[in-house]
Amino acid sequence: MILNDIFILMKQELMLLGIIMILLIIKVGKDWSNESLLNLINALLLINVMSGFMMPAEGFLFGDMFKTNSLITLEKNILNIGTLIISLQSYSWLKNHKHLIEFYILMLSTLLGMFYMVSSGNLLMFYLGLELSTIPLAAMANFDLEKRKSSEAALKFIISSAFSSGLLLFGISLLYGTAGTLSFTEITSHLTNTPLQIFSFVLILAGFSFKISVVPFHFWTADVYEGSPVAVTSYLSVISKGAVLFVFVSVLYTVFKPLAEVWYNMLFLLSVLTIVIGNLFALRQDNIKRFLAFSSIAQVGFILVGISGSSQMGTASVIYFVLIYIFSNLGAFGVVSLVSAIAGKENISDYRAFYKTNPFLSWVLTIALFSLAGVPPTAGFFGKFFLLIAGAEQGNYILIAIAALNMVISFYYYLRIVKSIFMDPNEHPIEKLTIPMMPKIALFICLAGIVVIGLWSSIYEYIYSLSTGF
Amino acid sequence: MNEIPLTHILFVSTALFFIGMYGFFTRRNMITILMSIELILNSVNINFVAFNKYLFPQNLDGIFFTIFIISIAAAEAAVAIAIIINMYRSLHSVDVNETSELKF
Amino acid sequence: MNLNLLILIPFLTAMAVLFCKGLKQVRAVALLGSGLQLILALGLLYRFYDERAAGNLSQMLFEFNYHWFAPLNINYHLGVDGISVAMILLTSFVVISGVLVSWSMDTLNKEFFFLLIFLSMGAYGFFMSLDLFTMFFFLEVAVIPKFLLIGIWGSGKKEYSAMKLALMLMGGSALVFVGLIGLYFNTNIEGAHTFDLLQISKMKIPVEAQMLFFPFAFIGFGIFTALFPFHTWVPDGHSSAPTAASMFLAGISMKLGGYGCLRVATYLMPEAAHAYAGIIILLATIAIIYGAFATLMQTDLKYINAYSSISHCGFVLLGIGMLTQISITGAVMQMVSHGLMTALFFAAIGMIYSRTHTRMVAQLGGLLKVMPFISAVFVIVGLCSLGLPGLSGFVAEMTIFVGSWQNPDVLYRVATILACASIVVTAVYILRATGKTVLGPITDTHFNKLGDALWNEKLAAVILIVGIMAIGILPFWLNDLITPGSQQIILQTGQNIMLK
Amino acid sequence: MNIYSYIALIPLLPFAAFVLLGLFGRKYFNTVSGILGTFTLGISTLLSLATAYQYFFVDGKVDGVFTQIIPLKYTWLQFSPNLSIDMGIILDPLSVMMLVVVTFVSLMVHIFSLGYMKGEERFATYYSFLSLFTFSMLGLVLSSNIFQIYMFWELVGVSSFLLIGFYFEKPSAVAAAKKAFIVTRFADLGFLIGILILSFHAQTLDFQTLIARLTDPQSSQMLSITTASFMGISMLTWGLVLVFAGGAGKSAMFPLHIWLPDAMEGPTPVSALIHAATMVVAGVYLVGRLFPVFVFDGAALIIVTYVGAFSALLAAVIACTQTDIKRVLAYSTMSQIGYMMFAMGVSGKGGEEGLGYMASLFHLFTHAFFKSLLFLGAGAVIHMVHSNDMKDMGGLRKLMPITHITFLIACLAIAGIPPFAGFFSKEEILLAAFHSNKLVFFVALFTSGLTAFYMFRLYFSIFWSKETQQHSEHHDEGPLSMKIPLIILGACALLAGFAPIASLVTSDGKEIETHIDVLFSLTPVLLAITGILLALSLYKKESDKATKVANTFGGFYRTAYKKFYIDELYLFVTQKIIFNLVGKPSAWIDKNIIDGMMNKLAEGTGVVSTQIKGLQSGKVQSYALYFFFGIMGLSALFIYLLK
Amino acid sequence: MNSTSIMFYIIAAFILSTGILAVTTGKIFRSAIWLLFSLMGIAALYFWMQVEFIAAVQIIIYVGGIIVLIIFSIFLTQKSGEEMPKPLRKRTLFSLLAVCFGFAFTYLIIYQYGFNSGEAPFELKIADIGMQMLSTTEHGFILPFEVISILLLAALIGSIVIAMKVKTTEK
Repeated sequence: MILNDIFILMKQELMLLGIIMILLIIKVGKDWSNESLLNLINALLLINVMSGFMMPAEGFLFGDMFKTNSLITLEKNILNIGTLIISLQSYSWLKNHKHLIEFYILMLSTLLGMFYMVSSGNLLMFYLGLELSTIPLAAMANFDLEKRKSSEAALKFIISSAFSSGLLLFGISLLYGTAGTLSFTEITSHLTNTPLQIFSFVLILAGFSFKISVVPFHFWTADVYEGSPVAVTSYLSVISKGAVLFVFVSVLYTVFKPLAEVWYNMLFLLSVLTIVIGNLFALRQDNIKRFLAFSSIAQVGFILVGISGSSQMGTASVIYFVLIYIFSNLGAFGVVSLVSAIAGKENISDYRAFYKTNPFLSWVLTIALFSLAGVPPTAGFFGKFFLLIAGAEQGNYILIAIAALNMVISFYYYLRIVKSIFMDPNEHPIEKLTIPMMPKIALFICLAGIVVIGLWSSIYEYIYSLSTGF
Repeated sequence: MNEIPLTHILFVSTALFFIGMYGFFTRRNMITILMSIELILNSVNINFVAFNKYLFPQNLDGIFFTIFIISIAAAEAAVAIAIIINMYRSLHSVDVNETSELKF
Repeated sequence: MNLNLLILIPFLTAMAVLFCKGLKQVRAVALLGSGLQLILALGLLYRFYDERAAGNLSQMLFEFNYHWFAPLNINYHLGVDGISVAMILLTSFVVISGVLVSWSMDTLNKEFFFLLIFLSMGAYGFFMSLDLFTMFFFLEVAVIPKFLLIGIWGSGKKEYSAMKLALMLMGGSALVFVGLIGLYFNTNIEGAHTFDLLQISKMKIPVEAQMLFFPFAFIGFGIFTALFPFHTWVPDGHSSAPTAASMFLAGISMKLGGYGCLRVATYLMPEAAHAYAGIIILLATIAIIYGAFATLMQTDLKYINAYSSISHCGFVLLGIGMLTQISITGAVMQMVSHGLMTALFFAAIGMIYSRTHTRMVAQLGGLLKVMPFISAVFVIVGLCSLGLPGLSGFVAEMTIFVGSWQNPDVLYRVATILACASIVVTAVYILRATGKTVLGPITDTHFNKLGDALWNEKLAAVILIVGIMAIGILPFWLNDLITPGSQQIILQTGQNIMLK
Repeated sequence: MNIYSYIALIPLLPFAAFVLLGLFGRKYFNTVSGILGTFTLGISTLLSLATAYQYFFVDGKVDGVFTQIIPLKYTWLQFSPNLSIDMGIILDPLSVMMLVVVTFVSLMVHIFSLGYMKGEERFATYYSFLSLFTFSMLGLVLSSNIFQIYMFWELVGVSSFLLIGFYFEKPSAVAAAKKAFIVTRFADLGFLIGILILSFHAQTLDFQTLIARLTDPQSSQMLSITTASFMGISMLTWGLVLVFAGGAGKSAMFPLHIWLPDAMEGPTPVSALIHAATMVVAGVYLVGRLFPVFVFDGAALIIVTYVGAFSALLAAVIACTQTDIKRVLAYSTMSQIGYMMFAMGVSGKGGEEGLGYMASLFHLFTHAFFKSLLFLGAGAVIHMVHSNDMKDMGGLRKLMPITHITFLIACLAIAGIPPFAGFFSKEEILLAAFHSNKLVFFVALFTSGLTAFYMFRLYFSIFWSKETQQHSEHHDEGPLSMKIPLIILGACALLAGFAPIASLVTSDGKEIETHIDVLFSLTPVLLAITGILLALSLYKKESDKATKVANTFGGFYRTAYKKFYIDELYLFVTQKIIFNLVGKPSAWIDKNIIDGMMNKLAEGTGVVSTQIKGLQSGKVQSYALYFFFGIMGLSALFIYLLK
Repeated sequence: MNSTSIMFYIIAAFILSTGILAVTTGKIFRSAIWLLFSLMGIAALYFWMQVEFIAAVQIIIYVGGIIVLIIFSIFLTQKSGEEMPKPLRKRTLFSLLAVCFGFAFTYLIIYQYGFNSGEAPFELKIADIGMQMLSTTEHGFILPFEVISILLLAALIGSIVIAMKVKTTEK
């Protein structure tokens, strides 16, 4: 009976495990060419995505270690889709990579970690999921083995995340000491506004904040994003962040509900800081990955605004925004990854006059940036709008005003890139790139996502119907 | 045994935690930074065990958490050391201050 | 009449442009599309009168309501009253002449026309929206294309101008956004909030909330319509933009702001509008006078028109701030009039520039001799700008003046007098520009070789002149169109200072 | 609709001509466009004569009083239920008289131009502008609505602009056109505000209603406008004075007269039409139109009186010193209009009291003929001599006999020598002034002497002075088309004084008795003759007597020659004060302060961004430290501070 | 104060002093050894708390595994006995301040919380640990156990890939 449950409730995790096993077997077995491997893997990932939508179920497993419901399933599906897109986009980079299989094994195990984290019903599983989704990522960050920057990024990542997980653990241990349990549902009833619990909450919040790069816990982000291979950067910035955000929302809204007043104010403070600092740093970046890192920090600030709304709309808007953010950011990263892999250029100044040589890629990048900036009719507009509406629900219009004005700064730097692409002259523009099939598919998926998710309201309504409020 | 208050044990763990933190902040050698992290994790372990033993003896949550932390520490150390070694190959140094090519 | 067509046609045209090959196809499609828009807009006018004549007195006609984002009560809600119809007409006139003026756009023509038409879609949508969300959506749709239009096809310090324009307008829309959100959360329909304009207008927004959010909404929209001191995007933006973009910018996009100030800020927050009227009028008067004097000092034709736009748009704000039915009618008329006029002005400047390759007044001279048509257009538009009877500017300005005078407050009177005084300054700078550029001796011998307007340019100018004259000579149709709308707004504000 | 509906055609025919000639004339029928324009205007003239006959002698009078008839009225712009601009036609003695004057003089000018402008490349354009002007002027005089009059007022201004600047390649012409437009525009500002004031209180824009309401001391409107005051002056006065300011601008009254002399840059027939006979008297017409209201407000009338009288004197003095013949004529125009103005000012309402009103319009009527004749004559002279300066002229009487004779008639008329037209009208004016304001009367008397002097100075300088004439090659006076108008107008200048204006155009529509008081009229006539004799002695022969006389006046002469430095004053105010103290600072503030603020804001953000880049030092331990600070800060804040 | 409490304070002093030495010693090898002592002290603490299983795990994994790993890596990257670069003075100062403040703050909060010891006796049987480890019911830890195995697998693969580079670079 339990086995049956496991198969039904854990099907997404089991799918991933299966793929990891297949890859292991292939690795141990005979050599495949990279192309065929990539085809196989992408096919498997596609199956994985599709299977995620089948047979939705709801329930707990192993006590409170694992829970699932339609919202969690949806979140996992979102992550699955993102992973598939990243995998498609990384085609050019992975095609010549010697450790292709290992890369996928690591990536899928981090994804698995995220799934467990999203499904976790207690702090232990949450912590393990978090670590499972972090430690292999550090290794992945080093996958440009020849590049010093890559290992520097990996080093910074592992050291910072070890530090942050140390603090997180300390917080968890204190929470355990005051509540006597690791189970989310039981912790809630033990929470009072004692200083120690607030302190432990801050530590846990810092752990989350680290992963989603909230200022001042964000410093690793830019360095790691810049040094890592583009595939890893995009994975870090959308999938890893998205997963933690999902957990963050549900943990805040359910587990730490008694501390709502405290964390509401904290989120206010942090979101303002995050938006402002993210924007200010993004203003003057030249490396496009580093730039996207800071822009994604600012985006997280907006998400925090949405979270601070602490309502059903808050949850829905955050999930919705993450979905949009995945498509928009991956649209941008898709182009960046192609240019990086084929032309080896990663600076914004290299993108000058990009439109002359690569109109299609330019449009994709532009639309993706517009979506990130929140320009209609792209989905980003809807995402941001709803986040801010959710944030305003508490009546904190100062926060909304600050956020809205910061959107203007963010426009500046997004438009700066658009300006480079379209307007600046360049003697040596990036040459005309031939886009392989898979990245092309990925770009089209992103474009479709950017356009459709916003305008087609059913998606939001579906997410909303699954979300729970405060 | 009961005459040792729990807070004394927590004093040890907290102190150890901050000692580790101090090491983390000041050490310039990557490996010693790693060592500091081990100290931090150990202090957490002490916490878990102490809490479990003295406050919530019904379940073994704390004990298990400790076990898992220890294993994760191992995994983390393994990956970190691999990265450090890789880093060392290109940098020929394990001074963390020299790994600041990525900045601003 | 399905209002969706007015969004669909531009959209389809824009898409079709993307799939065209070569300038000839592109512009043919663009012209076809914009022609269709014009026909639709005229048809809308006809149908509107028809409905009204048939006794349909509902506030908005041809409503279309689709439940868009149900959880947030966001609707895709379209509908028009006279004011919207007037603005739609304006848009369609400017669009088709903008397309015609860009007839021989040689670089990246596909993208150019795509953006132009896309922008027009935003404008149409904005003017028809009856849901604040939809409105905001279309407002922003209309912003970003301008950035690209100026940045790519512009001249001078185009990147700077494009960026400045985009940022300031985005800043404006950010303020608008805060205002909208504030409105939204102060509505209450059985516990839910709404963005629906008509529903909000029927309920009472708490006065404190109005006082808080009115400035956001008004300044936000005000930035679009060059509210002092947030007007600085206007000169740079207009002067750097390519001709058609300048036309769109001044002709359509500045009107988005005025329309928003009226429809959103004033209509939905009437008490606050009354409370802030003094400040609005102060700023508007400063804009009028100061814009006019600043224009005096300009040496570049586009800057002249840009600064004069600041001054002229000040009239719009003045009319709104005065809060009398006549002045609001006048404000809307001024929007339409200024839209047509400034578009024509930019078209004329563009034509001159494309031939002489200079826009500096000092370098031009005696163009009447070599290009009589363009010069005549230039003179006509100049005269319209300084408010010659028979052209639209006169009608609009006079309506505003008469309306403003109905507000018996002495300070408002002073503002009105100052505003009236600006027409003298307007005369000065217009005549300076005209006198130097069109009249006088020819300053450069190579001007003698230049040709007059081509058929497309002529057609573009004629279309706009027809619009200007249709208002200037026969203003009653426009007046009848707008008045019920402005009446509605005044009724909303509760204090009808209209003469009994 | 009634029998007067056809009156709409009178202005619309020239309008049609304007459109036709303006759009197609130059391309398709440049040479015949003059004929076309003249022909359409001829029809208009006939129609207006018919109207005059119909109105004055058939059915204008009801119970012995001329009534206002509004044959046509269409709502043009409905501001509010009771405030609307209507396009209508008003028929009363004033407008009918003006109708005749305008069409007639315009027709003469049209005919004259056929010859004068022959060969001009933009012949059709010229005629289309003339037609536009005629249309506007006719619209102006027929307006039944105060806003309508304002509209045509502006149109008249712009057509004047177009015509003055007709020779657009001449910078001076363009400058003059600009000046004329801007100065009158400035005056129109007053007019506009006046309209706003009057219409606000009267709650109507319609002349009939407005006058009815504002002349009824019991009406609530009257009450509201007289009780409301600004700076201690009642709104009625404000409104009227401001309206008069508009009129003063168009009529070149001091201090808004500076545009008129410069406006002589336009083709001479244009000067004859616009700047002598029609447009410049619009101010008088306007005061006449609102006269019933003016009468109710003494203060406004006093201003009208003194402005008129002063302008008359000032212009006469300046005219004595000018050498450009057209400028002399321009100043004389100004002077004569000053007469009309103060005549209005000294008038009362009804009966004998209303003599000034009648006299003013009488003078308007006669002045139109002799002044346009003078201009056309001057035009003929200029046509021949190709110069405006009287120093280049002299002894032309033999070469151009017709011109000479007609010019002499006109000069006698303006000097007020009986039985020429000017005598009668001027006489009435002096009489009216004598009865109500002695100061003005003496000013007027003195001015009339001056008038005779400078006119004959002009006459002698042109036609006598030097006996030999060498610089003209063609000895032809010009084509027939130029001679005919001169002759016709000469006849009019001779006979117009006998027109029964007194019985037709009066302030209350009732006939008033006029009689020539020989004793009274002796003084001005003698004065005029003195002036003529003085001119004769100084200018009949070429001599340096005139310069000697001028030298005795010394500084005063120079000041008068420099037009009392009023132009320079204006230039100073506009260029130095407005441009330098308002315009330039505005532009500077805009560029540096307001725009600078925006730029600084952006720059500041950039600077902050650079300043804080050190946070992201690339050192992972610093990051951890910040991390730790963050935690500590947050916990300290929320545990202790925000409790 | 009885012998167990004295024992505790001795262990505590040992842990902390070796810990401080581990993070301050100038020579890296010594630092590792001090860390080793500290970890062993912690193991002793576990023994003192009568959680022998954890003590054993501590010794096996930390002392037997991680420290060895660290020492290997020290040998790979450094000559033993070599002085490490001195920490930056400014950073030291700040860190010291931060850490002292942090410690005071944290401990104050912990102290103020006033933990009370539970009543139920605590008995740790290794069999229980084994049972729970593989139990699928409430308080069963089989899922974390599986997850950690994947984590270790992934860490292993990751480390290998990164460390395997030797060949390629030396070619």
